[in-house]
Amino acid sequence: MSQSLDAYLLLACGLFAIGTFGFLARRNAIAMLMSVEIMLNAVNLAIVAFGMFIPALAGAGQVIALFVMAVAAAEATVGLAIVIAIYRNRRTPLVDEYASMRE
Amino acid sequence: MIDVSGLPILSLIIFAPLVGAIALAFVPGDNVRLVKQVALATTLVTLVLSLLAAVGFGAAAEYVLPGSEGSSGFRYVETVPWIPFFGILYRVGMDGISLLLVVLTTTLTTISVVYSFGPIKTRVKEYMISFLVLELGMIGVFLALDLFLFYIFWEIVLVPMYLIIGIWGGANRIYATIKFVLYTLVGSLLMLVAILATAFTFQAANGGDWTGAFDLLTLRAAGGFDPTLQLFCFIAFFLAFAIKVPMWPFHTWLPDAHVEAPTAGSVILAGVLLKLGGYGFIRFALPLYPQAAHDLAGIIVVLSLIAIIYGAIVAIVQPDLKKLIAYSSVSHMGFVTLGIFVFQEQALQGAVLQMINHGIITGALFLCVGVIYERTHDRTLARMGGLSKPTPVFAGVFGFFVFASLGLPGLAGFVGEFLVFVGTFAVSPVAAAIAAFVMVFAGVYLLWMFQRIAFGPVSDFLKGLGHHLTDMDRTEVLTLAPLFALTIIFGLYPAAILDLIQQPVTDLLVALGSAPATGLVP
Amino acid sequence: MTIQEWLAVAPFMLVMALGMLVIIVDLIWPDRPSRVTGTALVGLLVAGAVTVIAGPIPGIEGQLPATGQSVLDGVYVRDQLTTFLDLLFIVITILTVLFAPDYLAPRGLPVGEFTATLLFAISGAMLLAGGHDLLLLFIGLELLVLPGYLLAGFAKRDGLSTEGAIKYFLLGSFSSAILLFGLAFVFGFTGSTRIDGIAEQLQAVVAGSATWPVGLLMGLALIITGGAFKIAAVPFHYWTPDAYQGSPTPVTGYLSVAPKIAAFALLIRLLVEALGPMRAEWGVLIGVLAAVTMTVGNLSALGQDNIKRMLGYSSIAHTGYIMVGLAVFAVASDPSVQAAGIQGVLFYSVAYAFMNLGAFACVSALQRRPGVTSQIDTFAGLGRRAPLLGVVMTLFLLSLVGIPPTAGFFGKAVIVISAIEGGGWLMILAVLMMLNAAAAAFYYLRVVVVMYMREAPEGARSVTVGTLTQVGLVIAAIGTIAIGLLPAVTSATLDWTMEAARSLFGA
Amino acid sequence: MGGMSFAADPHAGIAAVTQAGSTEQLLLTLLLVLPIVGFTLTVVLGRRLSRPWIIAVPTIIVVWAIATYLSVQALIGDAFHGGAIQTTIYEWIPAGAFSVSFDLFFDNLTAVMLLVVTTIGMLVHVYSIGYMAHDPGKWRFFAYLNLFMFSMLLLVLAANFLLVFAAWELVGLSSYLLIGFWYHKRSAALANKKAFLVNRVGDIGFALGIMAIWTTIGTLDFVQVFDLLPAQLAGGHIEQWMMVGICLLLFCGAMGKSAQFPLHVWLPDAMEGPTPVSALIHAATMVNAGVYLVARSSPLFATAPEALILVAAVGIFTAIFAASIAFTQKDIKRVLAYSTLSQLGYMFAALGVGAWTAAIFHLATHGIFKGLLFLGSGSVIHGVHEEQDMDKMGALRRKMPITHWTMLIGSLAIAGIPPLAGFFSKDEVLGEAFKLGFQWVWLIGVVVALMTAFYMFRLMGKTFYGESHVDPHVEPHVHESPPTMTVPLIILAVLSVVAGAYLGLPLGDSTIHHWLAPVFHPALETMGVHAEPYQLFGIDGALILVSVAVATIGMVAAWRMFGFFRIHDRLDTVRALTARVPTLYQGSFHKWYFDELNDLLFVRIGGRVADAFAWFDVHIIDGAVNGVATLTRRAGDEVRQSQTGRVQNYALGIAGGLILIAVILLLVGTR
Repeated sequence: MSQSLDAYLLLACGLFAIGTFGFLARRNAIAMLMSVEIMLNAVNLAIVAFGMFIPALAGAGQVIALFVMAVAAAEATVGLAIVIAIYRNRRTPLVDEYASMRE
Repeated sequence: MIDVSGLPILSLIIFAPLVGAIALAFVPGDNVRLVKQVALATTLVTLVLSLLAAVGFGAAAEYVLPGSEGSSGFRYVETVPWIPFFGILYRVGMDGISLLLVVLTTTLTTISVVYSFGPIKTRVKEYMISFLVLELGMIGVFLALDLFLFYIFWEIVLVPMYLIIGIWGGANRIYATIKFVLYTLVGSLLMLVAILATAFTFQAANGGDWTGAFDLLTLRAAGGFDPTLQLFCFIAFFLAFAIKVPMWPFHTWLPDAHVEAPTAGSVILAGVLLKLGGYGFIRFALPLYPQAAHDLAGIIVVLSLIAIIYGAIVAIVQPDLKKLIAYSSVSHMGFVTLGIFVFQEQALQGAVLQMINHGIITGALFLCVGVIYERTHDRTLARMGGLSKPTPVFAGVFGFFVFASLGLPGLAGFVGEFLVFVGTFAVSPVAAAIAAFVMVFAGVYLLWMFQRIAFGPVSDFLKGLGHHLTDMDRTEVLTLAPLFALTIIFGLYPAAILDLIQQPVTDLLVALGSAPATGLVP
Repeated sequence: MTIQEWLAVAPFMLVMALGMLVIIVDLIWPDRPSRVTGTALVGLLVAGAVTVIAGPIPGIEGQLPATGQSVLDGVYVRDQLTTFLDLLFIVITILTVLFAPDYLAPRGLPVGEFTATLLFAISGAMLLAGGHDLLLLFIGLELLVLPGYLLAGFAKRDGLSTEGAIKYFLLGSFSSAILLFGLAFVFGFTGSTRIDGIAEQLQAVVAGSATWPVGLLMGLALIITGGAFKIAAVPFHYWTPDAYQGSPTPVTGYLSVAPKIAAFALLIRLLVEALGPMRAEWGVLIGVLAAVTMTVGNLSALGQDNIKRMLGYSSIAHTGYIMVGLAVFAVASDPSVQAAGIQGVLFYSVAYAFMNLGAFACVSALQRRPGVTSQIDTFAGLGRRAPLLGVVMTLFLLSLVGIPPTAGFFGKAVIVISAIEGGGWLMILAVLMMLNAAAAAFYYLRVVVVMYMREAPEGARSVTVGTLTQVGLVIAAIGTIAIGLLPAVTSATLDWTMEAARSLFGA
Repeated sequence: MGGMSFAADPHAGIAAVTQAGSTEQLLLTLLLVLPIVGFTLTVVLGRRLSRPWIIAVPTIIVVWAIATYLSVQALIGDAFHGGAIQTTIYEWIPAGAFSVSFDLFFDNLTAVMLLVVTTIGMLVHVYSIGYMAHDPGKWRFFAYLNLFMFSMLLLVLAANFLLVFAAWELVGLSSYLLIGFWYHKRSAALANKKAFLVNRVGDIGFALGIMAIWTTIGTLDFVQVFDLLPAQLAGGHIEQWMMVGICLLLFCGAMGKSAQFPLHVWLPDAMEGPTPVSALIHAATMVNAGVYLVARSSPLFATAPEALILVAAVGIFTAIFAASIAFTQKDIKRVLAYSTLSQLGYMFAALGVGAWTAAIFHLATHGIFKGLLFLGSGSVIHGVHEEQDMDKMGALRRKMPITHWTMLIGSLAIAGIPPLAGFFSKDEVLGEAFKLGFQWVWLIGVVVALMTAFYMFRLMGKTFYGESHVDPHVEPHVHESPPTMTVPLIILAVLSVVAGAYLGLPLGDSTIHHWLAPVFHPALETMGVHAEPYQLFGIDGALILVSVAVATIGMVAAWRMFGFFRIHDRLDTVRALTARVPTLYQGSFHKWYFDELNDLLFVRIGGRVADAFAWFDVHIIDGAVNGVATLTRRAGDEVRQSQTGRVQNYALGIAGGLILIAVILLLVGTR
């Protein structure tokens, strides 16, 4: 079981689903950002798994994973900056209170 | 006689207003006098150019489409490739029908501009620019021989009219103008789809070559589109034109637009804009999709009959002068569509005649309403009465146009209407009999209107105006005089029009496969 | 690397370097924002010139072959499409750079940072335009959107700006993750990261008439979702009105144009080029999405009183129109018709860039004085208060309606004609598009109504438009008119977009 | 045909049409040009003229002279050999196969009509100088009169149906303008509208008839139509029912213009116009246009006997119906108006039975004596200061002797007392009806003759005899009218005396028969009517005796009731009599409630219907349009509600969309 690609993919899907669920369920901006990180890690897991099981992709998978980590870090930086900015304005990290623009 | 054959006369007619509009843009807006002069000069130049085209029309050579046999029936044709990618041409040309409508347009625009000198007091410059752009669009529609070009002019007309009603209109102008634009757009955008579909069909049949795909003459010569395509395209064209005419039940924008538009706007709206629809049928929808036209003619004839009778009946109970005339337009324009869709020579000639004459007469009626409105700032019939006494000249002129609208023989309205009747009777006596009842209904609303305005004791409301209730001033007489003269001339000598439209009408009937009906006596 | 290869990557590298240069200039002369703007404009013009010199552009003898130039083992490609999009992005940036200072300076927002961020973002867009590798596309995308989040929240003391930014950011990164997951699936199931490699693999599947692996379909679904978010297609559009309303107005203008067009470029590279063989699967989906998107966008805009939100909804509707072109590609079987669909996408993008940027620039010009709201009522009497601004705004609005002879009209015409060429249910899409356009006229014309048919409120101050904004408005207006009115420009644009579209098919 | 004999001239009839010579052409054209020029000049200059009639009246005198010259040439000088002349002015409507020329046509029927129209027209013009002397708007009056003369002359000169229709409408316009001459009176404004509209109802038929003629026969030219018709009928190109239809449609037009039941309602109201107008237009000329039309179309009607029966029935019914109303009216002009209706009914009855000549004969004599009566009544009204109610008159014969005597002659003439004009023509109508087999027409006609004599002498009695009921304030000022008014009266009175004898003698072979024989010959041929010898001491004599007898009875009865040559009238007797038949009296007095019926049908119910249409337009059609707009906006507002401002909801949208897309793709892609 542990030797099959499908297992890793299922795990990645599960992680991704958890991340998605976290994103949908949490109200705290930081927690949502963390959920997105989980999703990105799920993707990374899948990419690395592909690299492991498909010989042609061995190198590419690992490189891509590294890039994704870098992007995730950049994303977190930008995100935290924005969160801080809005926290200064609104004094709350709860996103469902950021609803002054709506119909 | 000036020879115009060497000039790109049609382009001059089309773009003269544009030049004027651009020039106006550089005139300081507070120099109202100069603004008026430039606007008037532009419309006059355009009028003169169109008259030159008319004078030289007989002598001008008819255009022969390369690779086809026989004349196209159009003169002064100018062709410039425009968007080669889709084979779109700048092609303009003139036949008898478009000649008449162009001259009608230039005449009415000039009159409208002159008339507007008094009533329009705010943003005169923008107003005049709008009018000139409007003129450009209208003339373009009547002269374009390329479907794409036609569509562009068709839409250009929309914008200035939108502004004219919306900026210089009455109290409820915004509702009216948006309704006007949206209604028209629904039809015209679908027409665009049909135009593109037609062109593409031609292109596909032509091995992917777009050359001539939008060219009316080429398409007409190629002919024979697939019946399904014809049906859908015709319906799209029909919607666009039926809304413009307007045919029942697409007419409800018209009363609103008329009521809110400034007088000159109403004149152009009734005088020219409504004709765009009828013209579109004759020039584009019928020659391109004859099969579909035949298939749907029955329904359209019924709709026309409804429009004729229904418009007249609804007009009877309108309390507002402009609304009343608007509904009368619905009724009168019903004759145009009826005449077109019985596919009969006399009826078709009558329809064209009716377009011209309705333009003149209804334009004049709206000018008359403007005369009243300028003095009373009211159009409610119930408040009028007895104007014959304080303003006899006005009452006389108004009465003249009322009877012209009523179809009095000897005046312009009669011949067109009667030809439509005769032609319809030859095809369907029942339809003619139904339509004939409008003779009474039209009498009811027109005479009622005239009685309310001109006869009886002077109403208290009008008495209250005191010395403001003056008879027509010189400008007003000047604007109505040409229409007065044309009403008599076209009434007594309709041959002036009929001779011009004989050829196009015959061509159209041949294209439709309905040979001109001949009486038993040659 | 050969000279040609350097030339191929030069444009986006130049822009990226320009971003850094701007930072340096800003450091040296922190209180002279005009130098920053000047540097950026000059640099962008240079980048544009280099792009033109590099080619390939139809009708202009460039340094690169007309069939395109692959760089770095095919990771990046400079073909007609790349060049076309690069130039479009540069024009968009120039306009944004012109519009921004008049809005930012009165509010005390730093022009230098703004310009640098913008340039970095646009370099991402340019990377997307030529990206021929999944990873590069993803990097480009992130390079595009990350600065975008910052720009959206640029007025960091403004509650609305930051609120829009965080919504945009959270949802954006959520969708990026989704897209990335899709890319991973495609990568895994085709065994390649190269666009052409993937296409070859899939072509083989089609030829073998085997069924698609579930993972590939999952990947497709994820990619469509991620892409649809970036172009703001319904139901992934929710962020748009809020982010548009909150952002500083010049940023809104930028956001409504550049990321959207770049995302379409991404979709062209991914869906059309890479997953083209699967178009039978995604075609109908895109078509339905297009129909829903344009309808929902227009319906939502009808009753909207905030002009930035209104234009936001309208941009959703325009997304729907552009998607029709993609659907045409997917449904048609004749390559020339497929090219016509892509041509529609590109042509509409150009028209949309000019008219939408112009419209937002008018709003921005009106809001030069801080405190002016985005309510449509603020336009009351504008036709009098600022006649020229009124006229150009009317022009942009008419173009957005699609009234000839404007760019917007031709954009619609080109897409409709491609839909007609596609035939079948695409005809229904064309008709629906036209009905939508008619309904849309209502809300665009409402602005005209307010500008010309309502009197200005008591005490309304006159509007002065800054020089840079004026220049930008003139450029946008000329673009909007020229594409519609001048035959040469219309034809050239048609030819160019067609060539760019054909370059995808190796023609 | 009562003993009439005319040589069956092979050249007689429609076939003998020649192009008019240049003199005739000029004269015919002048007949039209002069009045229209007079109209135009009076309109333009009239307000500034001190004597506004200075253009209009001389113009018409010249027209009268020309018309008389031409007619005398044709009728007495036999210049055109009983045939017709035709001349083309220009081509009016050249619409392909539908080509209508502005052609003028002149035959003996035209000549008779011209004589009637121009003579009475000229006299009325002269009379109006006096009658309108004090009206501030008299320039309009004379302008309109000229316009009317133009239209009426065009009507009788027109050579094709469409031109007749054009003139038909133009006389309607003139009538409209003249009825509404005193436009500030609301009643006048209503009356002219009513007149025009009721006429238009008939015109629908006329117009459709013209269309039918063109579509079946292929031309509208009289001569060509009459020429082609027999062959086409015989050849089966035209079915007989079509002819019935065409004739009925044309008759509709005639009914409108000549105010035949049920389109009679406008004529009494038309009395709102100045009295000279009533005399000229609504008694002597325009209302005869319907009779003229049917007579002119005799070759058509001859092929449709079914239509002719209807013509006769409508005519004779109108005759008795109108007479019954004339019994009780109080307004002097209304009595005359109903009398006109009744006499027009006679003419149609004559046409219907095929007595074409008799109809025209009666048209001519009726024109003269009814013109006289109206002008006389105008003189009376003028004399008693614009009072029209006969209850406020009486004993005027001494104060207005000329008016009295001339009106007495007119009354005797209309009553049919020999040897005045009415006797000859009415006798011919009744006699022909009886002899052509329409005994029922004759019987009703005789009753009408009785009634006519009665109500005319009731009118005379109430106006000129008995006690004076004139307003005491007015009484001292009652005077005879000026010579411009009395001279036309005298001339008409003389004509009323001699015209009948001149035209109607010798009995059975009269002048008018000679004149009109060529015109009606083809119709009679078609109908198969042949002349029988006149039996003065047989059937014809008996019929004369009957009609003279009934006329005398009616006259004497009125005479006794309304106090001729007595000081005291017997109004008590009259009241007692009417009280015995209240229903009949009220019915007659209220014109058998036709105005009320029309008001109900067309004003109340019709108004409601129109209101309903307008409601439908606003609420259903426009409501649908606005409804679509509102619905769209509502939908937009609903759609926008999903924009909650909450990130979670937005994310849910994305996730939901993703799942939907994934499911669809998996379902579609793996099938």
